[in-house]
Amino acid sequence: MMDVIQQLREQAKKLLEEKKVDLVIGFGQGTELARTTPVFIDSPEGVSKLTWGPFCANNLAKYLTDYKNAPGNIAVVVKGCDSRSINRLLDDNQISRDKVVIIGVPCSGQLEWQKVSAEIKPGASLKEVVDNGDSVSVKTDAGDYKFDKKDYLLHRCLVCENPNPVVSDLTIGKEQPVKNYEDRFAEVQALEQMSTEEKNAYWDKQFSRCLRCYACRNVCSVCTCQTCVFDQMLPMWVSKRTNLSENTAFHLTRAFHVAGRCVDCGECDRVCPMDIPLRKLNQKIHKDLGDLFESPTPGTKPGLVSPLGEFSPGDPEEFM
Amino acid sequence: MESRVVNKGQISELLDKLAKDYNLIAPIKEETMTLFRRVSGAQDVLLDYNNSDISPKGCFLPQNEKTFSYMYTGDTLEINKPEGVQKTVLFGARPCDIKAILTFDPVFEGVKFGDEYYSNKRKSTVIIGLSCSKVLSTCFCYAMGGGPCDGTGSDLLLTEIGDKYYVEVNTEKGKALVDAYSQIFSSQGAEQLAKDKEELAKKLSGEFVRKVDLTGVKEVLDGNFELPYWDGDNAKKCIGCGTCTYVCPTCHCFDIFDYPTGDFTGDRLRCWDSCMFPEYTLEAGGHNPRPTRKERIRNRFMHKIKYHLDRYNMVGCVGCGRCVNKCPVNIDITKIINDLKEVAQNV
Amino acid sequence: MSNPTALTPYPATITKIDVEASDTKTFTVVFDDPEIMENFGNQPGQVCMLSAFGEGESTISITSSPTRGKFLEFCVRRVGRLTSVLHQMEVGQKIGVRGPYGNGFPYETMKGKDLFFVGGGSALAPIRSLIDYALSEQYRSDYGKVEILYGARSMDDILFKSDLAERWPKIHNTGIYTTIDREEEGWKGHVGFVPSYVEEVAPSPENKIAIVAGPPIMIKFTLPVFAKLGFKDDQIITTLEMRMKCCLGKCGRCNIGSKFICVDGPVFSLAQLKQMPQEY
Amino acid sequence: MLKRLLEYVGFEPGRFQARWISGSEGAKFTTTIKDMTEKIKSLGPNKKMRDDIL
Repeated sequence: MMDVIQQLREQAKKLLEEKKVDLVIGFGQGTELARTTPVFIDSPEGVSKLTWGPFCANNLAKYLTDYKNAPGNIAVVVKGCDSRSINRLLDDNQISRDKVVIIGVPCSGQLEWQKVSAEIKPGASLKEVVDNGDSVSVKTDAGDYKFDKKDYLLHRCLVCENPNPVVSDLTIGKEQPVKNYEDRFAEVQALEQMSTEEKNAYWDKQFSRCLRCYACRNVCSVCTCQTCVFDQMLPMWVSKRTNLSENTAFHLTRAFHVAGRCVDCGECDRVCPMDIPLRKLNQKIHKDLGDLFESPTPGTKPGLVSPLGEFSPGDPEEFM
Repeated sequence: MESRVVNKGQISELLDKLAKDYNLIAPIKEETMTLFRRVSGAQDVLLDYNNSDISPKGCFLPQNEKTFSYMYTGDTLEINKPEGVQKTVLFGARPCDIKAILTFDPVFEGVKFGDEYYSNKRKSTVIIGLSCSKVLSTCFCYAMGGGPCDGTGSDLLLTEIGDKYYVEVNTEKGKALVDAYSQIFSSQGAEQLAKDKEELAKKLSGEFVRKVDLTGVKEVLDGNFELPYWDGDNAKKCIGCGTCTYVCPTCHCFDIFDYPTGDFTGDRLRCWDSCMFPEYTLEAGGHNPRPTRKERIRNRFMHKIKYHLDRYNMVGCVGCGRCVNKCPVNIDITKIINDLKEVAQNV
Repeated sequence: MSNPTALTPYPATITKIDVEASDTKTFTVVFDDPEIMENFGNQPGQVCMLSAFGEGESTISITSSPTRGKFLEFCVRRVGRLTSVLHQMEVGQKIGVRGPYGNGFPYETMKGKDLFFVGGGSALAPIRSLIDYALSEQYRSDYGKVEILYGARSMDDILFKSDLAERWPKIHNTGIYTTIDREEEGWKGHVGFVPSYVEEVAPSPENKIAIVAGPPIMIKFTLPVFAKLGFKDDQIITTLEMRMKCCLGKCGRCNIGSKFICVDGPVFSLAQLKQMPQEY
Repeated sequence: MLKRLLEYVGFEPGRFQARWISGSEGAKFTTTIKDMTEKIKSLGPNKKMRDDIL
């Protein structure tokens, strides 16, 4: 992992020195040992802030739209899942390809930092992180720890489709093996099997917890509306009241609004402070897109048109 | 100050009794979350938890609160305020969250304008605190004038020691409660436990790993509103969600709006609001005094470490660490405080 | 009697509606309970929260002076949701009013001085309460010369036309200067922006207080003019506007630094404003 | 897609229906509406997204 970090810094430095880009968005060490934070580097001296490892959960492609109208070029560090966002943003004309330098880093899965953090002695400082394939070793000044991936990986990483970036200008690090997960939609299928009453009870419980902090919406890389319907005050479509019906309306609208565009990066699911399993909504849509339209996960290839955005004579026509 | 002892075995009995006599709010597990909810007895109550995901501030300032209902037919207008409040016990609140309620008091029970909705709840609620048994890596209450075993603001403070709870009676309200359940609260062995508690408090206070020191930070901010620091990474990485404000035990901002329930009837509600949302300060005419994330972040942190101090002589942060833990992009108030101290050296 | 602790408004009835301009109306409002009306105790420069049931509340300044009688006047420009609903209301309909809130103008310390009012656009509304207070029979002798310089975008946008043209000029020792931004057919008065008109009129700072209210851009260019004329910071008073929800210093949004506009303001002297962050 | 999503979160199957009816298909419109009303009536009142009054 150290050599990846080294190369990342070198490449970023080169890009900045040669003025190919004005800003590099990458991961930097966070305020917890097992946590990173987005960093924005605008000078070659700043590249030492860059890091890489199994705690780089954020999808940094999110930030590209912030710089849509800014002068200058931007380099961004992306994992496989994040790179799908780039394809989507390009297809939606949200960013222009010639202004972005994509630094792709193959990824062998991201760990849930809270889980890891709970096990490590508070205040310990990080020495090294080593990927052993099925596990990750975290070496600190207060001892070494080993984390089995199957227990510590973020949910979304357990069924990762694209460990390697699907679009990039330069790739840093070893290509990761691609696995085919047969049971990618196991959780969705389990929910589908439930009776209406059970489904109702399950989702009511989830939605009633919602605080309406809108972290799921704000973190979403394909949520690119200038003013969201949920923020609009004139007219006020949805009230600020947090109750079951307004919350349900919010979550269904959010999920359906990104249907066909959601790249399944799982960020909404990760950031929810109330642990609402948002990905189960998005994945249901992905599953149906596959079943009904044989459509792959959005963003996996450039130029993929959403089946919900175009008509084809072969489309299922249940409503005729 | 008086003190009592409760055997661990009797805690369930106490909770069952409290649930019968009061509206009992206590920490429970809901799936992966630890939340304060109304409970019907001891069975669901968590006695051993680290920190709840959401603070119990909702006991006093619910996320949704009806201030009145109206009926306006065009000719007649009727306004009805909700009925009185229930006697409530807030059980198992951590010292930091109780301290946060103290930061609400001057806001809602201010000299100029009170707030009957808040005051009524505050008056009719007995707060039973629960000392922490563990210090988390995100905790920094010590730096905000609190401590893992600090009973300030609680009516009773329970501290777990061995197979007993040491009970500090901090107010008349607390005294009335222990007297009402005198068969559960005994005085036997309280002296020894008092010493044990001191020991525990000392031990825990040595376990904090986050180095935070507020000294001098307000003084820097006093004369320096426009610091280039606020243009930095925090403003760039913030995604503008309201997580930090909703999980914060001292954030109390709210919105007021009408929620029609029929053609002529409706409720006026107040709901939590967040200064991180752009609409929060957006005026009807289109002007927004805090138009970008930079101004909004600055306002939030200035509010915590300066404005609340200026106004009420209290820091607006209790060091619970929730925002540090829950922020999707790791914006960290302790880092901001430390950064500002560094900035101070160069101003 | 006013009950400022509650978030509950008092029922009040609209008794009169004056159309000031295409987007502005003045509503005369009387509380349903005469006792509340009697003891409301509003002072010039204070504000109220007006409710249209089903739509919510909005902060509106009281444009009438308490010296004019037992009623409240609110001059409302149609800009947002609540104000649009108010504009559709008719005489006899009921709204909710709570208040009065805010510090109001320091009319006591202004006694014995000349007053120079500058208003731009709809911001004549908040200062009109003080103009009428100082020009009232009761208190006229407490104040020296009262001058009002008012600027509007066009003839149609001029508010309180009869006050400006008839009522105020008739009162002893007053001066009225009205201007519109651009030439217009039928307009015989001054044409030009407020700051340059102030410079032209050139009030002397001696024993005078300037009360300035208007859109931020107007204030920004007017304040230096007063400074040039020799006015000191504590001789210049202004009134601010921000989005508010509770008006009780609790809901959080109307702060400028540690000050809340709703309880510490909306009236500030330039000297006070200079001590505060420039975030409004 | 929406129909599937709604059923997935616990709306009763059939509570949401979509039909493509052209402006000239008056008869289809009548029968569809009749069918829909029948179906909705047989499902009874909606239980989803009902709130307790605060």
